[in-house]
Amino acid sequence: MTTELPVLKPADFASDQDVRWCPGCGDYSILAQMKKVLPEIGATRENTVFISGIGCSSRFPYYMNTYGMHSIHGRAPAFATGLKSTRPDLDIWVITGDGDALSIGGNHFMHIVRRNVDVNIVLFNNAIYGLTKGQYSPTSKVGSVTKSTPRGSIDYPLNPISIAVAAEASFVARTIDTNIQHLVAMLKRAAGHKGTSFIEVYQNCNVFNDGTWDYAKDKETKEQTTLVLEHGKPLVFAGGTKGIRLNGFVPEIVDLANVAQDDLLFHDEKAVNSQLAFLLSRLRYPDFPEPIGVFRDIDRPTYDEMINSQIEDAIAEKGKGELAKLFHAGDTWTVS
Amino acid sequence: MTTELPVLKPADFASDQDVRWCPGCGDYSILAQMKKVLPEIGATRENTVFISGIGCSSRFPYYMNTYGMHSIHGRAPAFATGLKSTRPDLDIWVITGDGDALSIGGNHFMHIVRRNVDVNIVLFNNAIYGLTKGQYSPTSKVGSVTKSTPRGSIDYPLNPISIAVAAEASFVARTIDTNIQHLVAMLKRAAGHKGTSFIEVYQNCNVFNDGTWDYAKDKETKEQTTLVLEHGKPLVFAGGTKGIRLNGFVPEIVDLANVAQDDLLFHDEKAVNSQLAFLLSRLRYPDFPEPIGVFRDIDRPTYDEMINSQIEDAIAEKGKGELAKLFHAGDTWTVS
Amino acid sequence: MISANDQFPPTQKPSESVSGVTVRLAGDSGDGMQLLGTQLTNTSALSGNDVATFPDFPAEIRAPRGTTAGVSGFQVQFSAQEIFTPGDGLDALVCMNPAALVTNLADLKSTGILIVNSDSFEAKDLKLAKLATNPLEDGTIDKFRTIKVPMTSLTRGAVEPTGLSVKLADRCKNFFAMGLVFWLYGRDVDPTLRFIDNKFSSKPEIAEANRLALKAGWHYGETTEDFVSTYQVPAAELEPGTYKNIMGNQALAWGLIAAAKLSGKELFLGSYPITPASDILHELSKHKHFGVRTFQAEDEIAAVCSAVGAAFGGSMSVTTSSGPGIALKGEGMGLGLILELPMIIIDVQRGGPSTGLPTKTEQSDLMMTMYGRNGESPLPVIAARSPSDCFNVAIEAWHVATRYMTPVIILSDGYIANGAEPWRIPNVSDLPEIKVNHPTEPNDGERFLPYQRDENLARPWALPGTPNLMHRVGGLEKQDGTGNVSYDPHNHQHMVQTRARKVEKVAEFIDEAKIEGSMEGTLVLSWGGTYGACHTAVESCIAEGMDVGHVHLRWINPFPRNLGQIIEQFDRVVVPELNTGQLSALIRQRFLVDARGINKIQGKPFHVNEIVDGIRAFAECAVSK
Amino acid sequence: MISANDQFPPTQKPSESVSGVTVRLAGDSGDGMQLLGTQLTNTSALSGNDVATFPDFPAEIRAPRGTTAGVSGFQVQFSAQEIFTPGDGLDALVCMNPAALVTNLADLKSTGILIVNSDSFEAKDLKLAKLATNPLEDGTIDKFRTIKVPMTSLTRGAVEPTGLSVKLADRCKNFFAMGLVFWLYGRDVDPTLRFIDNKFSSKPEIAEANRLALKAGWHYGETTEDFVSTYQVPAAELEPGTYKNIMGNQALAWGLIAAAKLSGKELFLGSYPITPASDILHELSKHKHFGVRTFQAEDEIAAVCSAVGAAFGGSMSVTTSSGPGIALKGEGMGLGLILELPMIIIDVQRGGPSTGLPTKTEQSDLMMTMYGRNGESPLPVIAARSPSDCFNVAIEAWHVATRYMTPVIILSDGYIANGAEPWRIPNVSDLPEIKVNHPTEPNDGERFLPYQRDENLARPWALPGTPNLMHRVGGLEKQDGTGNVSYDPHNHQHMVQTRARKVEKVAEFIDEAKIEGSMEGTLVLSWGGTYGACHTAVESCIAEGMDVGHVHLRWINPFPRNLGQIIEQFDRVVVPELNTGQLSALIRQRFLVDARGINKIQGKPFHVNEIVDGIRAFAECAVSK
Ligand SMILES: Cc1ncc(C[n+]2csc(CCOP(=O)(O)OP(=O)(O)O)c2C)c(N)n1
Ligand SMILES: Cc1ncc(C[n+]2csc(CCOP(=O)(O)OP(=O)(O)O)c2C)c(N)n1
Ligand code: SF4
Ligand code: SF4
Ligand SMILES: [Mg+2]
Ligand SMILES: [Mg+2]
Repeated sequence: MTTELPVLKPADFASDQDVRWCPGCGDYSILAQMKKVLPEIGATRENTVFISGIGCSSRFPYYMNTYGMHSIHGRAPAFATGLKSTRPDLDIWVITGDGDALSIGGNHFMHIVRRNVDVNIVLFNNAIYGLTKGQYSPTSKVGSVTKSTPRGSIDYPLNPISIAVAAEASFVARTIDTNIQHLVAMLKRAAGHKGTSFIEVYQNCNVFNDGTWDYAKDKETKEQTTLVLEHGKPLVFAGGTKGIRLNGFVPEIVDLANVAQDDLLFHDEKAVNSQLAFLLSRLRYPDFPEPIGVFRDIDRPTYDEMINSQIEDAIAEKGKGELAKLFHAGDTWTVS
Repeated sequence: MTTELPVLKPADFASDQDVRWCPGCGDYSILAQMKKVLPEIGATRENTVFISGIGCSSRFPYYMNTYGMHSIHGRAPAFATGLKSTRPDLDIWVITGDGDALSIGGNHFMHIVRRNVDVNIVLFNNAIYGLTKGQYSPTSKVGSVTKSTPRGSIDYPLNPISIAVAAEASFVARTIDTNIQHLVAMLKRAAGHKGTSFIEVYQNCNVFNDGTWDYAKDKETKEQTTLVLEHGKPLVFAGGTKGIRLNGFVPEIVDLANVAQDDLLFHDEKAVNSQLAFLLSRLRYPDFPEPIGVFRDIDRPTYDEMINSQIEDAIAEKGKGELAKLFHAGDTWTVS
Repeated sequence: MISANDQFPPTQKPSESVSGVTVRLAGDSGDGMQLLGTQLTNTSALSGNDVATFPDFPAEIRAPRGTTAGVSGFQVQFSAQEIFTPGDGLDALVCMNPAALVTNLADLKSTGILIVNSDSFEAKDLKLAKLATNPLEDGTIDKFRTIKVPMTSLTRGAVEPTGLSVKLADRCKNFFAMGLVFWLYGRDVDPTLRFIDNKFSSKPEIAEANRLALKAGWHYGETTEDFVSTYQVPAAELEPGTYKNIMGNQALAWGLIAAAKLSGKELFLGSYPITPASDILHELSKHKHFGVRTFQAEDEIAAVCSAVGAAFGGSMSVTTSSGPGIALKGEGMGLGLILELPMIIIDVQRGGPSTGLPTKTEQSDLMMTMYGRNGESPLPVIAARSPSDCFNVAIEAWHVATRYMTPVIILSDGYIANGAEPWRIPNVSDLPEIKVNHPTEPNDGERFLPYQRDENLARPWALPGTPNLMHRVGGLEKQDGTGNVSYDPHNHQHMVQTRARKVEKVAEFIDEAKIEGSMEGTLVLSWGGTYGACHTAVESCIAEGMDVGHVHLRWINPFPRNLGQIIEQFDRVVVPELNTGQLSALIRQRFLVDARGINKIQGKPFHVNEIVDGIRAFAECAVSK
Repeated sequence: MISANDQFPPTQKPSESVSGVTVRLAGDSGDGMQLLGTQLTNTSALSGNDVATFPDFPAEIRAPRGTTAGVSGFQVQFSAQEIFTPGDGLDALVCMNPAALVTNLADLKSTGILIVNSDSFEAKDLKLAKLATNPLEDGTIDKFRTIKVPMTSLTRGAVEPTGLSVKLADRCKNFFAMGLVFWLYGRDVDPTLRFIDNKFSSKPEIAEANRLALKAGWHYGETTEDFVSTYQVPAAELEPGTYKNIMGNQALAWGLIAAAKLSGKELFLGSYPITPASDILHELSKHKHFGVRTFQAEDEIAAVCSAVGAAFGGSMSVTTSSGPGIALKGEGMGLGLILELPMIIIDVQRGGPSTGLPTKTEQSDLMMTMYGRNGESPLPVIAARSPSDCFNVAIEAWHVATRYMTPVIILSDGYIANGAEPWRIPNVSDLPEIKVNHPTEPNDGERFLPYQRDENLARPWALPGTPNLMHRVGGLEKQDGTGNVSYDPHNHQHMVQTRARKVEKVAEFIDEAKIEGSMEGTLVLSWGGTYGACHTAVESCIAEGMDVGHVHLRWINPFPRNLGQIIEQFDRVVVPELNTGQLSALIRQRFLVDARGINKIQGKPFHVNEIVDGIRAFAECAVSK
């Protein structure tokens, strides 16, 4: 007999805590969409856990009426790995920022991705350290003038999607805080994927790095500067007037007035080899439109699945462990 | 007037310390080639610094009669960044292992590479933790039975070259401990490159992981299992009988009896885009021959160059800093 | 530019002379209270007062508007006497909204003035502050002299000529409040006018609006009948010299720059941002023309390790952080220690444990800096006692680091870091020279012994690039002299003891402890940022006729060489600390004296009277024994 | 299989009965000394002796052959009495090469037997050991009864029938030595024959060669005239029960598995390999059928954090490391502390600071485990006193962790970790039940308060997946009760004090300290792996007629509740430690007693006589005051 589950609403996922982001921060939209998505995918509050690091973005768990952990800077993937390995029944979301995930947390990020632990990672990329009031981050452009780089930053930025793909990610996507429908779609896709799902969200920090993503968000420019990926479809943008073609090994923008759609590069999320996803990650503004959508979505056994099946196999082979048997195995002697 | 420099010999680069690797360890060959290469490229003992982390491989600096630092586990890139930023005159080599560089040190590795600090990193990849007596490493194959994984490892391995490429590396190469000529050539190329040079060396740990790279080392198999990269040349192996061609976006092995060399994929170390280097990094045994040689060698300003030119620019603009001027700038008042 | 004389006429009202005033400005995080406070501080300092400040703000960038969690405060004491704290009870409290009022009112003296922005006590404001009734009407404020000023509407009116939107106009409120406060204390507006010109040079209409608001506030004071008089705080009799108002983190940064110059070194900072230490990174990054290289590392571990690398190369190396970051640096510091390389590690302490209270002050990292490394890992530790003292501490730490070839830890805290006080600018020629030698020749015949020691037990700082001095260093135990890896049992014991003795020897170099006040009776032993409060408390106890002496420690490891003797001289020892008793523990273990703590762990500095009460209770209870 | 009776006939020579023997086997790292030692230990234990071992090997996997750096040693004491250490002076020393001889000879008693492989004292061997003259001929060994055995050639001869190559034949030398030693002490060869069968089951020719070598060694003893008699060590009178020989790391692993079972939990280990802690990871990874999940993390930080994550989910979480790794875990441990989640952190100490002496033992991480975290971060700390005690310590630590909802630190060290002793196998039904509750209902009407406390100040361990108990935890200071983020000053003070009180309350649960020996006079206060040496030393002092009592601490934080009282009862306190005085410091600060240290920092355990001498000196000098 199954009990009828009460139908949850977005508001049911709101905790009683005041949201403490700056007015106008892009984080609000992501929070709102998350609250919308969870009931739609049938998530329950009790089986959902949000784990974050430290940063403005990482305050997220406090605002969700689920289980949550606001952990320490950069380490959320490690907490999530421990939790998921022991509690595969839980739906775990990791919330992180560009500094949290790629600066101090770069290694944990890489390792959770390669292990394919079944959690969903949402990286709020605002190309700045928000919470510490405006230093450049690993995704800030060279030359960024920030509190710690008055003469401009000199570190070449990391490309989060490239890193995730190189770290053997099974699911990689990109979306934008204000592109609500797309954001919702990506969150749902991530939730549906088995294994580590990684979503980069372009998020505006209107206080310390206002407008970094304007090119990709503004009504007037976004058609030219972004390209919506669709599985099995050619890479087309600018309202269907332009496309991306491979010239030998080098991508180039072509005018669809002159080139047939069939000659374009076709997207394949499911490609076993990761080079297509990697190539797509290299399309960057202003030279190319930046792809949004799912770069890669493949099947690979998950870490939590495997760690647990080793337990089952061991029990099947040896029987459930018994202390007395363990203690008395091997050489013993008796004193009476 | 220039003074004639004494001509140094390999033995001049040997320190007075006993080498303490296991007999038969692949590390010996790398040490020997390094001692050979340094005098040949005109390096001096006093301007050369070896910095390592912890591991069997990381004992390397003790054996070189240069300046050296055997630092802590995984952090060698950070020490090197501090040193090179302040002492661009020095030639710095970072010596590391697969555990040191990709497990505990993965983040520092990624960040030194993206910053393009002008040092040469040599990663001794033996796909095992040697010094701690045989646990699996981030480059160990899934299913590796080691001290810590009696039922086989379940972590999908990292591909060091893919990671370096994704981390925006300007120089990436691969070679093999016993392929002496090739190893020498790669060390020289790395030394010559301005910016971070990364070399992965397949190194045999004959005690805990003997034979992992045999396929790439054995006389009988290596022609089939490795492919020597040459800039501007097509990807050919098996004694010139086979090649790699792109089928759409997917590489495939072709028989040169049926396919013309011109139809093969051509190598271009200098490609500005990194997708070719990435694609090459994905060619793995047993499906493909594994490329050895230089995957990528491009020009990009180095971190040390830029940090120092900001100093020069600031001095040019403001004059050399004077304490009295600093102290008295802005609002002051005088009590008499 | 407006001429101040025309537009800000001196008051016609009677003016009362007072020896000192403590003011707190409190409002929403977005209300610009920090800016207002800084201007008031600078202006007061420029007029010759001694000043001390205490900014206090939430951990969020901008906590929800109008809530008690979002209140940002700035307290300043300016005085005609030498002062050591930002004051306890408030003479004046300016509140921009109800949340500010309810969270701050408790600190207002019964004789104090309360100034509120009466426009912001609407129903919606009360709701945001979670108040059921209006504190302006429900009796809350009855016992205070309250002046209700409709600042929002008056500001809107004042800036109307600029045509600014209401939203932007409302942002000028803090300048209105500033005008009023400046008028009340007869402060000079010139520096603020200059500040406005500078800050808003690219937005002339905003500059104009702020000037108008400032003027409106000033005139409001002069006009309203609520104020019957203004207050004048005469200049303090500070030591002759040229002064500058300075904040702790800035003083630390400047001290580091100075130490580098004095030792003929270039400065390298490896750091990762963290509150409240980030401003040292920010400040240093502005001074590249001093040869300062700042490296924003990927994390704190890389930060400390990069500093060790730069130290190996011969730079003056520094790494800065706060508690959580210092916890991460332990392993790297241990390497610096065994390599015996000079460098500086700065911990600007904040409330702990874990992420704790990032924007609040505390002294709870002392034990971690003493012991937070594996193995026997002694390092010298020095703590700054005030914002301006940070300058000296940086120089002294570097002096010790190079003389003894060791990393040195500097402790500061959030209170000192963000607090400000007048700093007597030193003559550069009076600053100590810091001699640093780098060998150029082998020191043992043909051989170079990297761990051969001098009379300070320091090893030679031989730099890569020097011919014939090639050597290898590392984290494994090393043979004394050669520096080669050594597993020899007796060598290990010798090296552990040598590293410990080296730190002890620092006591030969540093100043003896000095007693202020009584030479017997109760000894108040303090360290770090509580200096001002302890000093003031002891003065006040002495004024009450109690036998109280005060020793303030700058060096905590090693202790000053005469400390044991001093402790013996007193009947009892009391240690005020913003932790549960960490220095107490060190004093107890070293001197076997029953040191008692006055402990506060509230993320806030001491009030003077908390210490006075503690001393009194302790002295009395001891007497009644 | 060879029947032992036929092939290893009992000796015809006279047999001397002795109460105990200390033997050290020393050779090159490649010579198989650890294996030989382990066999001798197990066999002795099986024959009813009490045993204690001390393996000692270089940090390199295989240091250069024949050098002093490459010497690997294994010491075992087996006895007819209860013993607590692997012995001080050696009754017998077996040396496989010159390097082993020169590095070990100093420990041989003047009455001891020296057995050397005389084949390995050729010129080339002396050169590898950097010896100018042959110690067998230059007088070095003159004062010892030396038996020179050409082991290499005898082994080659013995294994010839198998047709093994010389290289492989030479590898059987250790079995030859084993045969000789077994003969000398009349040990049973059966277990070793079983071991050979098992270990070399896939290489029958190697198995056969080893059997032959073993036999040859045995017969050599019986035949050569160098030995006039054998020695017999009768069975010890151990407490009745079934015993097993156990090493510290194994006992710790089994204790953890047992604790998990006793609390109805599954075990999660997050760890990163490091000497000498790795074997706990290795051991636990073998027991997956107990539901044990082992996660080899990317580093120590991920290891501790994964454990915190698993603890949040309701597992029995553990993280293991040694000094350098524990230094990295400080920040993560701080989070576990403020989240108030139960978990276990194990530090198997090694020589420090920094990378230090990885394969050597030391007790120098005590202060780091007490204080190595930012802010006020008290955690319970328990230390194991012997290999078999590790089992109990694991269970007790988990009991405290769950009862008080706090991470607990376990200290072990390299000496205990690799040392072995007989372990009386407990009846599973005698082990304590560890009750763990997880709430299923709100605890405050409709609300769930994650930080509501019980009588132990423990908060409820509510698990994700439980409806209606959703809550968020984090590293910012939290309001007591609700667990919401709170910057309230008084709440912070309350929480800091509550976390401290919780650790203090553990003293209510743990055993009182027990005094062994005298109830007055000199108190020897020890902790951790020095138990055996201290116990034996105190016994010996008492035998000498001195007034000495002994308290060995397992819990160091908190101290047992009667410790202060005990200390008062004695005239003086002496604290033997393998560090510069870390427990001393804690005792001094807490009890204001002039505790003096007996300190050894040589990477080696105490010799009993070092402690006896220390106690004597201290007691006498105190008397002469
Ligand atoms: C160990 C440690 N180091 C540093 C900090 C300070 N810190 C907090 S958040 C942050 C960076 C935040 O940037 P990001 O992850 O991009 O998040 P955002 O605030 O932009 O959302 C830093 C450096 C910390 N809390 N802990
Ligand atoms: C902080 C810290 N953690 C762990 C260790 C132990 N440790 C030393 S080397 C090593 C791994 C070595 O593997 P790798 O880098 O592949 O080097 P290899 O020995 O194989 O050359 C580990 C885990 C350590 N020394 N320090
Ligand atoms: S600082 Fe930026 S990222 Fe942080 S809350 Fe404000 S707008 Fe958002
Ligand atoms: S353990 Fe392996 S890697 Fe280490 S020295 Fe021996 S053979 Fe080389
Ligand atoms: Mg960010
Ligand atoms: Mg390795």
